[in-house]
Amino acid sequence: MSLINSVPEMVITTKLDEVLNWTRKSSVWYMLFGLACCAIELMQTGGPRADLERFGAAPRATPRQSDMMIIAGTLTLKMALRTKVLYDQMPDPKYVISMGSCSNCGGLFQLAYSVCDGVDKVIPVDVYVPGCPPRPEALTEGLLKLQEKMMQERWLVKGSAAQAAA
Amino acid sequence: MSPTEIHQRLQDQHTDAITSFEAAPLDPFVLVKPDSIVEVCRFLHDDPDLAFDCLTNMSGVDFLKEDYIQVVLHLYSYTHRHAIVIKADVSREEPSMPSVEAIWKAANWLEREIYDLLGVVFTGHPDLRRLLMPEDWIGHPLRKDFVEPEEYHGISTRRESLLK
Amino acid sequence: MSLAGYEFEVQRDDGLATEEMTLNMGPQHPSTHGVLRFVVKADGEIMRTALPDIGYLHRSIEKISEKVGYHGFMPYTDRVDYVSAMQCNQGWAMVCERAAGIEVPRRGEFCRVIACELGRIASHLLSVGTMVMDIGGMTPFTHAIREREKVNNLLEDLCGARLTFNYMRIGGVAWDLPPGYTEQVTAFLDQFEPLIDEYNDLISYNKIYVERLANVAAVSKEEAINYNLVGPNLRGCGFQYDVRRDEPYSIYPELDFEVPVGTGEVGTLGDCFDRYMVRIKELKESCKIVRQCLEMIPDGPVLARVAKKLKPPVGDAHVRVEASRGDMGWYVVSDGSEFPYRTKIRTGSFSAMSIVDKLSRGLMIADLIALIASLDVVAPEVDR
Amino acid sequence: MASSIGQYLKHAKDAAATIFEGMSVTMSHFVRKPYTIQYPDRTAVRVQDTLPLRYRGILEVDLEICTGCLACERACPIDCIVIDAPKDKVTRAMLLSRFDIDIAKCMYCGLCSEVCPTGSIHHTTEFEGADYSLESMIRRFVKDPVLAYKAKKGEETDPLIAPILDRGMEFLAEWAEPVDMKKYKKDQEEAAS
Amino acid sequence: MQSFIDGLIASGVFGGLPAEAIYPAMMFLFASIVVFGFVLPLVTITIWLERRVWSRIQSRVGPNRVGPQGVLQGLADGVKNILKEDVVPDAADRPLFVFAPYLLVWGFLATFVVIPFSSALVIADLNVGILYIVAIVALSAVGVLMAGWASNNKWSLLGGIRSAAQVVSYEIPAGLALLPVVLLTGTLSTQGIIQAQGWAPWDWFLFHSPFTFIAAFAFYISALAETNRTPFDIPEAESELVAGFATEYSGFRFALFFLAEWGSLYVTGAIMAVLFLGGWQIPTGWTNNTVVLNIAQLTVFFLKAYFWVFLAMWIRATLPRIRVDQMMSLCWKYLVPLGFVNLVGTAVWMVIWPEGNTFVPYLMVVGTLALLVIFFRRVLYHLRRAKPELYFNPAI
Repeated sequence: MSLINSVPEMVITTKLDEVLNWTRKSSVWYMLFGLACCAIELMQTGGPRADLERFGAAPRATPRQSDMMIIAGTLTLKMALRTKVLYDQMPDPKYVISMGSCSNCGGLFQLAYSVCDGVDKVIPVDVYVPGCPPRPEALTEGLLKLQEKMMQERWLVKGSAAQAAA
Repeated sequence: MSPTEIHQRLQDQHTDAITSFEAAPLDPFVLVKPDSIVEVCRFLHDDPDLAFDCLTNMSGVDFLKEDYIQVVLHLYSYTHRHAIVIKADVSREEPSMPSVEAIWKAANWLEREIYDLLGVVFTGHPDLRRLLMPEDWIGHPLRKDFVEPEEYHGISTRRESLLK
Repeated sequence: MSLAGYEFEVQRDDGLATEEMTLNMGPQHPSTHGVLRFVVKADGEIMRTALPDIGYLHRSIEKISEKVGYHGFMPYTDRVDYVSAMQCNQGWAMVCERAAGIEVPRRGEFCRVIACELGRIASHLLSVGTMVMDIGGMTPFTHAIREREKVNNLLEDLCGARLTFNYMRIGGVAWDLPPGYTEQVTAFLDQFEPLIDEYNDLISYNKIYVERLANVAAVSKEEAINYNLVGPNLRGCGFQYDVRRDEPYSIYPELDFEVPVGTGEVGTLGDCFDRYMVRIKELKESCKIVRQCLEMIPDGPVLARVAKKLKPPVGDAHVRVEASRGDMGWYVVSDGSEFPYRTKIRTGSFSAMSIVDKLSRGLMIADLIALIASLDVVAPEVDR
Repeated sequence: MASSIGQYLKHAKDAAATIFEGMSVTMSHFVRKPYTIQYPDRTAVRVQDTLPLRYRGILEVDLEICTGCLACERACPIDCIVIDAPKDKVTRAMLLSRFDIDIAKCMYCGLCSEVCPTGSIHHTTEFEGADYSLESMIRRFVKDPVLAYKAKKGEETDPLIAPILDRGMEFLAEWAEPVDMKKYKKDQEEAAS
Repeated sequence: MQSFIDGLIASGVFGGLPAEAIYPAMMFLFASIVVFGFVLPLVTITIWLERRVWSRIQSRVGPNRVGPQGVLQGLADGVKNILKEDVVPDAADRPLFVFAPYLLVWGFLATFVVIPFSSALVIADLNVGILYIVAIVALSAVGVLMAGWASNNKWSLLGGIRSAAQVVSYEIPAGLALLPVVLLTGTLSTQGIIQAQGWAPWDWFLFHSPFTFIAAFAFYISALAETNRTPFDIPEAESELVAGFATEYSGFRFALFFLAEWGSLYVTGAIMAVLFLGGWQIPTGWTNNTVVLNIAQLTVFFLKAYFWVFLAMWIRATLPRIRVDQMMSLCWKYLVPLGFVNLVGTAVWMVIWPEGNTFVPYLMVVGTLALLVIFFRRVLYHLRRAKPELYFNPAI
């Protein structure tokens, strides 16, 4: 990116940014990573009712090819360490949707001894989706929110690339 | 066979092993000395009139005030369609009792779970490791005096409510 | 190999020595149905062992019950087995009712059974769907999910949630059937029953599918009982036992339904295909039960008045419920206070998981997937 | 596997026949309509409007009819509702100064709305609440402290409050009415005899 | 192609440039056009089509937001993948890891050299065309194995090994299934094979005799296996091996895998069209304009190839995955013997009817039509049984 970064800050880079963001947002491949109850709704979101693939979001089995990780369900302490590893395996730019109360903040399992209260303790989260579990449309809305966020990113404009990567 | 009859039959064979029998509760149970649990269970499993071929449930209950851990076995016979509850009390300080894994394979994981969550050591168990909690977890969470650790591998287990 | 942590082994040795390959299947793996991990020792494609490592979804539900009270624990039971939460609701309600001696209105029992059987349809649909997905067919999975969505819609009309119902209360159910529900459910059943046949045409007897499942991981009846396999897994071995029929509870004795068993129609008795087929047949039986219930349902109240702070007498109670994954044991110890002293849930998946190690020896890696899918393991039910 | 030629051919025939059948099923789906609900923009009706009244979506509070009884706060097993309702020392009236619900934490179980005497706190059919931070997901219903509602004897007469109370009662009516089983049985027996 | 350039030179477009300079330059230009102007759009459209076909069968809508009806989906996927971070795992064998995807892409792109899109549009009409394809496709096996090995991931390794076993095994039935056609035409040149057929179905080799009919499907099955398509997608079996040989690949390199997979799918269809469906053959005599003729031929060829591509998509949406040992037994116990039977049968056929039987092709066409009728009757039956349809939400 260093070469492109030397391009002066111009309208054209902003436009180009928009095109790049557009490709990114139109092809959000999410990792097949279900943890608990929300995983069923995640499956159903990929199913005929909500059909996340309309927005170009296809499931991938491996973190290496995914752009987005949907933390669907309760994150236990035992699993939290693995989740971190999986997140690290994803190539940049990567996004995280925290789906449901449990991964937002522990939800109803805050009382538990073995649950990591909130996935944001382990990895950064971009969008939180409420619900226990969120219905497929709610997750779709979460994806749309994430797309909005993606469109606002500036990769080519000086300095912000490093900022966004951080 | 009714629980009373089952107890009678058990009493005839293993008098020393049985501490008491309660017929009044919802699920009548036989309280057994932990050391002789294997012979009692072996008899219950092998005797053709009893034929308890299935261990449906096995749980541990930590009685903090009374200072013992109770291991509860729910037995069921598919052959005769009758059930009985076997209980055994072990001390809280050094909880230990023989394993019934050799009789019912189902006990393998159930015992591991009780070991994991309550710390009861089942002697003679082929593979007594933690089942649910991570290997490096400290303490047995289902004990009544278990204190939740502050953090695990750098992940804090507390979370302040945003409402407070 | 250690089961504790995430290891990264770099295998770069010289020479041509052969060695067993240790594969970590999971915790994130597309076909482990949630977070399970198998430590597979394989010689090429053949497995020596597949040790399950569970607990990645251990959410300490049993401990939480000691903190939230009898009524407050009801939402948590949904999460024990989220795929068929209704039966978990029923299990908890029944064990509390038994411990505290509460009677449920008759209409309430009917509502429960209708909800449970719809839940069973939803659960089995997911089970057979994911099974095909694990074998590699994507379309049958989506078709199953599509029908499941319709059941979810029905349950949503009934109790306002798609997955975590929290429908039942100690003493009955929280919502009566909505107006026009009978017609709605009948319309669904009418269009669903032919689709089971379509599903069979599409995939069940497909040659590739049958070849993948037949003769794989057969369980004998004795072995199944010794390992305490329950529900469809037990019936898949040809042993006709159903808690609903043999230890009847609720209104099941009044209903007329079959208990399908495995027949070994394409291979050995008790193989993966038999377990799969039992579920397909149970779908039809559940439809039958729902139809009967809708016909027989009486008028009246659905919920008995129960103390806000329920305090069952000192003692313990154990009930068994036929959940979608089989006989589910609920055990509650009461110390006379408003909080349960100890709750223990013995689930079907737990014992099903414990047999995986034994069954997996000598199978191929692809068969392990079929085996797990055919046992219909749901991770939170194993870990709770 | 194929021990004889007959069996060998049978395998091939089975494979061809079942694949043929399966392909015909999938082919038939080309002419069936897709089932997808094209949320959010390509639907005739908002998805929210098609959900049943019982649907347990995001919680909402009608402060006009909140009695400040704190039943919901107590019923919640996970403390995701916080209500501050101090009693005004002078007027002896209850003043609602805070009514916060953390929708990120809520488990949408309905235990709170079940115990509400007026249907003030209820689940809506709304499910859209995704946001970029957890702080913004807290719903703060009290802007300025308001007086708690006091149930009147008889009909509600205030034209502002009456429709809201009616709506609340509609929500309440969805819930099953608990009966005293002993009394109910006695009544039944009497009716039978 | 050569005649095309010759024609251009003759028309004097290049002025006085020497022919030795024109040939390589034109070849290079043409190859670039083929890759960037033809293969890339082709692959993106194929991916989009596959996803739509698949969605349709699954009662879904499929990608429809990116561009009109989602046609730009493949483009977005591709550009996004190129922009992703380039990850090479620490434990990977770096040179091999980096090189493997190129090998795979090379393997399928090189086959475009001999595929005749029309009577004039062929890069090189090699006299060993078919042999060349069989040889060059094997490169992809090396690529996959290399990718699997270099990733130093056990899933990848298993995937690579499976793929190697699969491709090596299925080369044999594929080769055997080609032979009847070669036997019939006596040439290995792709243009030669097409010219030996006619535009009408009964002139196609598919319906030449029962043996070629079976050979066509044997070849198709083998080709599916060689391109790792369902039901033979065991090297990348998602539910078993995570993503098989591609597990550790991300970004641009993964996009190359993607490209190769769908590209080779088209190649499969094209070879099927060449060998058994009469390639670009259209009724002659209705036009003398070379350009119009070539475009018509191109269209016909394209449609024929896409029929097989569509069939592969449809099969993928229908069938589950075969197990690795069953895949082997299918190859060695069923397809290889069948291949020999076809070969010998065709030879005998040629001895009996050296000019081809005049009656059998018509019979075969009619038989196929009858089969189609039965098929669509089943489809109707399924449609009727599924009624009445119940939607989630009648209002929507």
